[in-house]
Amino acid sequence: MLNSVLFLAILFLSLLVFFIPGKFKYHFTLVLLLCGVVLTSVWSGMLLAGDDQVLEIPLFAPSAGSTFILTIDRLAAFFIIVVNITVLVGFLYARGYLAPYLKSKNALRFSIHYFSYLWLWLSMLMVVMIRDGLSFLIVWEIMALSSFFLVIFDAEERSILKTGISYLIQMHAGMFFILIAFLIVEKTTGRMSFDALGEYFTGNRNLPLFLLFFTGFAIKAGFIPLHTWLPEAHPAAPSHVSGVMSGVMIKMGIYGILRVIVSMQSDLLVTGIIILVISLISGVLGVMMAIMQKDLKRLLAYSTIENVGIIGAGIGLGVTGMALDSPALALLGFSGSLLHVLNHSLFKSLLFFNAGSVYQATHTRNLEQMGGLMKNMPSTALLFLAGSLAICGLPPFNGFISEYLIYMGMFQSLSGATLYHSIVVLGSVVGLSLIGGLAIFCFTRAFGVAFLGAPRSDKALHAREVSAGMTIPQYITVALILLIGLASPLVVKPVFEIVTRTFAIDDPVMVSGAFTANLAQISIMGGVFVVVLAGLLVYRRHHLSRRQVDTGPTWGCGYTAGTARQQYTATSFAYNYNHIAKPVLQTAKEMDEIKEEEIFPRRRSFISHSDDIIKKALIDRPLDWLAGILKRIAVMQTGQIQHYILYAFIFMLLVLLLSILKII
Amino acid sequence: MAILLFFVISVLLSISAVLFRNRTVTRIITLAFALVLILFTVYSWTRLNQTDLTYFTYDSTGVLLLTVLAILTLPTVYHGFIYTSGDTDKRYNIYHAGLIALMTFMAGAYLANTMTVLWIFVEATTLAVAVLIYHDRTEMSLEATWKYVFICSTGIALAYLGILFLGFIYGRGDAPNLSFSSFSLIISNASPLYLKISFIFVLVGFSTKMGLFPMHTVTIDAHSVAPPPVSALISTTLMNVGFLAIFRVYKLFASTSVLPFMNHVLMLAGLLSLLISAGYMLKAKHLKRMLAYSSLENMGLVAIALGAGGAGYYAALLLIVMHSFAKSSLFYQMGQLSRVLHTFKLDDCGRYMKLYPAGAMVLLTGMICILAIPPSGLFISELMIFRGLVANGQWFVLIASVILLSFVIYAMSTRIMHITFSDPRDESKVQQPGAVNPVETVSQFMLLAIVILLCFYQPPFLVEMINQGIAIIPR
Amino acid sequence: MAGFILIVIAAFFVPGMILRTKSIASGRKGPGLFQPVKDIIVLLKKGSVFSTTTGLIFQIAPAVTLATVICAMLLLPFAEQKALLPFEGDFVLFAYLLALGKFFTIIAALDTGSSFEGMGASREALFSMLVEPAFFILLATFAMFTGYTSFSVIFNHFFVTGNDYVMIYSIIGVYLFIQIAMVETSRLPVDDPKTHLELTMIHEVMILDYSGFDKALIHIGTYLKFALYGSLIYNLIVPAGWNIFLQAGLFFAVQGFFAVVIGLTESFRARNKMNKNPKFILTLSAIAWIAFTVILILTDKLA
Amino acid sequence: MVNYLIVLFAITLMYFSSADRLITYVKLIAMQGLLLCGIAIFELKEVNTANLLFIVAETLIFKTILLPYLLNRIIRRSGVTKVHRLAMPGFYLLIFSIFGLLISVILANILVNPFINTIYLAIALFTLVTGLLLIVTHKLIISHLIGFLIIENAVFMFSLAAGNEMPMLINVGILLDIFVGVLILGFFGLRLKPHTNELAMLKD
Repeated sequence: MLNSVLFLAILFLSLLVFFIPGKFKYHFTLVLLLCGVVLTSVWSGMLLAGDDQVLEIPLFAPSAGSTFILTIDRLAAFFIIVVNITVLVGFLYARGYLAPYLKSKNALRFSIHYFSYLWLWLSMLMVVMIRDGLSFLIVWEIMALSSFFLVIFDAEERSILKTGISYLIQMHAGMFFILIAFLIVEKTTGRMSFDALGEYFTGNRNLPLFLLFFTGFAIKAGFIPLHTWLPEAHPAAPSHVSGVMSGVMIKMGIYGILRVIVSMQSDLLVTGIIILVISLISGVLGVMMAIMQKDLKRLLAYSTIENVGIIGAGIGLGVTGMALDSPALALLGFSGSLLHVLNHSLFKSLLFFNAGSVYQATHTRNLEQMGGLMKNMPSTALLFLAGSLAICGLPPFNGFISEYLIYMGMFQSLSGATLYHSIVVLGSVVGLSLIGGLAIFCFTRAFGVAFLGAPRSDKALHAREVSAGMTIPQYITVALILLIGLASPLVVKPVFEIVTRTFAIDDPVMVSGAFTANLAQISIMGGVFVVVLAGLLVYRRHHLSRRQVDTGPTWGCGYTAGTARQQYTATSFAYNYNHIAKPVLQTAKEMDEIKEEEIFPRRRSFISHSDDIIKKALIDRPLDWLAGILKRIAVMQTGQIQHYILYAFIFMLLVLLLSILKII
Repeated sequence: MAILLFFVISVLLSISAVLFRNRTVTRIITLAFALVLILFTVYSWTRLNQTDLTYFTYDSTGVLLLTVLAILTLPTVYHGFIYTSGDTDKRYNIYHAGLIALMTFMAGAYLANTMTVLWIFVEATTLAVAVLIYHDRTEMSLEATWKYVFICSTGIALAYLGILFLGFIYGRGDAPNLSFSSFSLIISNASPLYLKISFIFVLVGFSTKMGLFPMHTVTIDAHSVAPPPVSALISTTLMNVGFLAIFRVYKLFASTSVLPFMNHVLMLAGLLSLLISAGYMLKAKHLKRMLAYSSLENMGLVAIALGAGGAGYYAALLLIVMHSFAKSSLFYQMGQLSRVLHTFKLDDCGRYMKLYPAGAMVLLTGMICILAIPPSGLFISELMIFRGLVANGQWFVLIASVILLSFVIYAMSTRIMHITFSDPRDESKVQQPGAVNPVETVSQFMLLAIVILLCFYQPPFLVEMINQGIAIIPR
Repeated sequence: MAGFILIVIAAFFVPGMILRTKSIASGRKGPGLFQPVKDIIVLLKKGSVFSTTTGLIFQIAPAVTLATVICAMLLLPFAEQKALLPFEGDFVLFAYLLALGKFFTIIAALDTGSSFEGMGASREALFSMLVEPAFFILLATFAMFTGYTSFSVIFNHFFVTGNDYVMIYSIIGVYLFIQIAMVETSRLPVDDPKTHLELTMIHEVMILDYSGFDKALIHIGTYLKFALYGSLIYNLIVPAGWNIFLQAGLFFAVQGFFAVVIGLTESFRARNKMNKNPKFILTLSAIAWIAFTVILILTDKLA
Repeated sequence: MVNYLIVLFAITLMYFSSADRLITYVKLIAMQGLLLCGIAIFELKEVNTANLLFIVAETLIFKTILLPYLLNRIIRRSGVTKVHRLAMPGFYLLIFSIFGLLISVILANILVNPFINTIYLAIALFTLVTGLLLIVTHKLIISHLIGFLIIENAVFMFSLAAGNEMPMLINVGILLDIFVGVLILGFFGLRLKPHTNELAMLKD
């Protein structure tokens, strides 16, 4: 009772944001956010610690006929925690990030922004807590809507507005898939709820309905080829927002997929394979496109797609494991993906915040104009480095742990696997390892070009370190990242617990136990690594202190007049790669050739940008086509009365005709 | 008897509004009428399902729509006062006389329990609204008025034919004056062919009023020139009149074998309406016309809802009610917008968020509501429509409408967002923005609040009323 | 423990042997066996010069790289003796540790802001990305073949699977390991440490700006890597469970053999054209895939 | 006797399609009014006299005298005599109306029903079709107005077709004349220019 009252209080208090005087809006929102975070975290903490399956909190008295009942199970609890962490950190970061806008935008804009932020968070919480279909769809849409208003914070720019709207439309389209899937469930079972899924799945074929749900959720999660909104929306949004969106909002799609899988009964193998294949494609293509990007945030957006691919691969393996009832595979696959959900929410939000800081310092997102930022903004650079190491899954950071679990799922299931099974698994091994390699390529490029070397433009040259208010939240995130990386068993044990409880895997204690042991070993290794490294560095310092150390220009192979423009650029770094990747990626070049009769060629410009083929083929072309048709249809309002009468005439004739033809 | 009293009083008020050449008097008269109407509505709630004056029945659907009208009365009057404040006394009085007449006739149309009486009232509303559309006395308004009256009269003639056929189906000459309830007793042994023809004529005829394809064209024009408060009425309560006429006939025939036929025709009309509205929204250049097309789209949805059957019936009535609130508040907002920006041309509008924040909020919220994006109540009815379609396996209609709706959402949100946030496309035409008091938006916010509230919680009495209205329709 | 020590010892002479083989093959007398070690000592004595463009990353990179290699060594077993930190799936960690090292080498090269080093970095990144799958397929195949996922256990059970065709597989494995080792330690045919034109270098050009202590660290790391791969190869060839001293002897024999092979390849083979390299490296993955199918046959799954 | 009148009525309709002078239209309208009046007298013997008188008076005064007179005024004022602005050659209009007759006869045949007089029905349908055709094929507002008048006559015919059974309906149908009144007044009150089709500003 108290719980629901408190939650409702937060829901309604959020409206006050509009009426709080300008300079207290932020604090008010922060307080509200904190209260909510504490409340919900306590709920999920209680559940995870306790032994009961679910915690039910009806928002209104049932007599009111309302279906808003918060049902927290272990899965939900996990996601609640993930959401809370990132949202809170993101809002702490927002203070500094929004500071420059305080002058240019009126108070209402900020009210809208904070309000939407609160509601994005609340709706995400409710998405994971609500089981009833109708209520779920409502909060699901509220989530899309609020994030839309967050994305268009800078709405004065038409391009941003355009992006935001196309984002909204795609979210809405995705919602329709889920809606229809629910309605089909209701048609057979009479109930429109996640709880009714099991009943439906026992009776009917599972795959078609699952695919409906999957499509709907995959649009949110950003699986290729449904990712098209993602690389547009993330760069457009303010950085704390893109951090939250990419960190946790897309995970709601993952949540939905898991929620559906929980109650699936048959068709598991084929489902698993489908998910696996789509995920690997997303992973590889996502990172391949990421490498080609010059816009830092767009690069991060594509790498989000890659990570969603990894998460999906974990899920796919888990489902396959359920199908082949090999508990090891199921457990490790699901745990790996869940853990990666957490990890990605941490380091991706970190990276986006970081990109925001860079943007604030340099007023550009274009890698080619950065360079040498580490000199002026060292802590930002270090944070970005940490983030990229983590996202590449390198030890001793957290990314490694989740990828390790997924790998192990594959390897464990290999021994004594059937032919097809082993082929699938090995295929995914190849995919994962390729993703790993590409990720390293991508982030060495990003970090190296942005932060290292010599400044490539004045913007970069005059960049200044951002305020502590913006770096401290990032340090918090890094601390969490390292915690998971170095003390993985602490985190993985509960995750195992969640997975075994949620997916009713008859807990192979040997597996989970053994793996906590392995992870302990990894932690030790991490410790060793840190110690060795520290030792080396200390000795080095000591050593150099006794030798003469002098500085000079970079070795130019005899050429002494080197300038910053001669450095390897982001484009040239990916040049060879681009050659290999041509078939899948497409880099458009805009240049005009020098004519023959041109004796003194004038100044020329050369622009190259990589376009998303899938987006072109799947969204742009069909939509233009359809819109064209619709516009051509809309020519009836001629202003001539006789035509207006004619329509009625024709309509009647049409009906006559159809009824004669027995069509209606 | 009460209804007779109501009519007499209203007509007297309306006449006196013309006679007295004094603004304040007119104002008082109008407010008095609003009071009378609201009192009458309350009274009608007390006498549910009872017949009055033999030709009128306080049946649930009628009373529901009457209530909607009553709720919209005060805002309409309020915004009317503001809008007409600049006019000469003559026009001022004529405007309000027309307004009173229009509302009275609409009330009559809602409660009429006989086809012919309903028809007469519909005719009357056309005349009343013509006066209001012509209020601005411009070339445009002249044209719009002429077209409106002409097409409506044609439509009404057609509808009358439909009623005649209703008469033919059964020898009794007084068939059409039988109340719907008693008619439903003899409907069963009617020849389907006649029923079909009659339905077609009624549908096409009243589609002028309901703003549904094929005769939607003139309402669009009327919207674009009428004073904003009047447009609000045209696209909500007046459309409800048309809907009610069609709905009553539909309900009457539903028990016979022509039900599938009617469903198909309705779905056809609905889909075509969606198609056209989507197409026009993609090329809309005029804000009020765009809103008019959005009404067309919603009426199309209503038609589809009726056609879908099952949960669709409930959805249709719910949609009608909530659309009335959302759309009217948007149209009221148009009044302030025109005073701030001095234009409805989309290219010249912009920066509304800066110039008039409160209005911009109305615009945004209203947009969300009208586009049936949660937390808008329209989403519920949309979902129920889909439920009905899925239940009857109408996959084609389902997919088509989903696609078209997405286009509508795209077109409308793009335009409204640009008005709200970005700068006008050609700064040259921009005039000095006027100042408007934010308080004027309060009523609009209230209406929108109702819509949003209905998304989370539909009060039992509403559900009860709607269910009574659709009780006799076979599922 | 033994494995660790042996690797360190081997690291002392393996690079020397390579040099020696090359010089002999090209008819020169060549430097002594321990010349590389002496070079390192010289480097350690020297002071250092740092480019003004560079920063923290450039300075810590060599240490990080070396640290990763050292940690990787802890994962390798010798004979029945388990590694120091054995656990299921340690080879995943192995691969990722080396990747971590590479990550830092690359960004360190970018830190200098020199076009040459950038070029080298780009190539290095590309090639190491392409070589990853080969390694993983190979080890996945081991895992499937033996049913274990830890170096120590895999190699102990490699020959006791009681499968007659084991030799075929171990040969393919050895071949692949040698090739991977060549790529990872940037030798021919992918890269040529002795080329004198920056434009054709990969690894060498990345460390152009290093001097003194840091350069020494880098060299140590490279040498250890040789020994690392050598011991991997050794574990593939020699069944566990023989006499320990015999094992030790064989170990050095194998390391020597490995060194000689590298030396000979480098003397008698031209390096690839730079844009041929990706294809070449991808071929390794292809071969690894073949190995996988072979295993499918051997374990009678492809019936 | 009645049938002759009806046939005459049908002929006037045909004439509509072929005529191209507005004044002719007006005459035809008057003619139709007269005919309807006659038909009403013959048809509605049984209904009570008061009602009959009302109907007759209405048709005679309103349809036959008043409307034509007003139309005449309008045409005079605008000085347009010929229907130049056809959306399509009158020739086709004629063909269409022939088909219209055909179809309406067939429809009437389908709709045959003990309670209504088939001939009336056929002609009524034909009238309706002609009216719609006139509106659809002409561009002048005044022609639209005349088209509407024809439709209205069609309605009247329909109500007659139901015969004595429902005088009530006839009375109601007469209400349509109010609209005609309004439309006509539109010309004077709103100063519409009947010879133009310039009323096409409101369009997308």
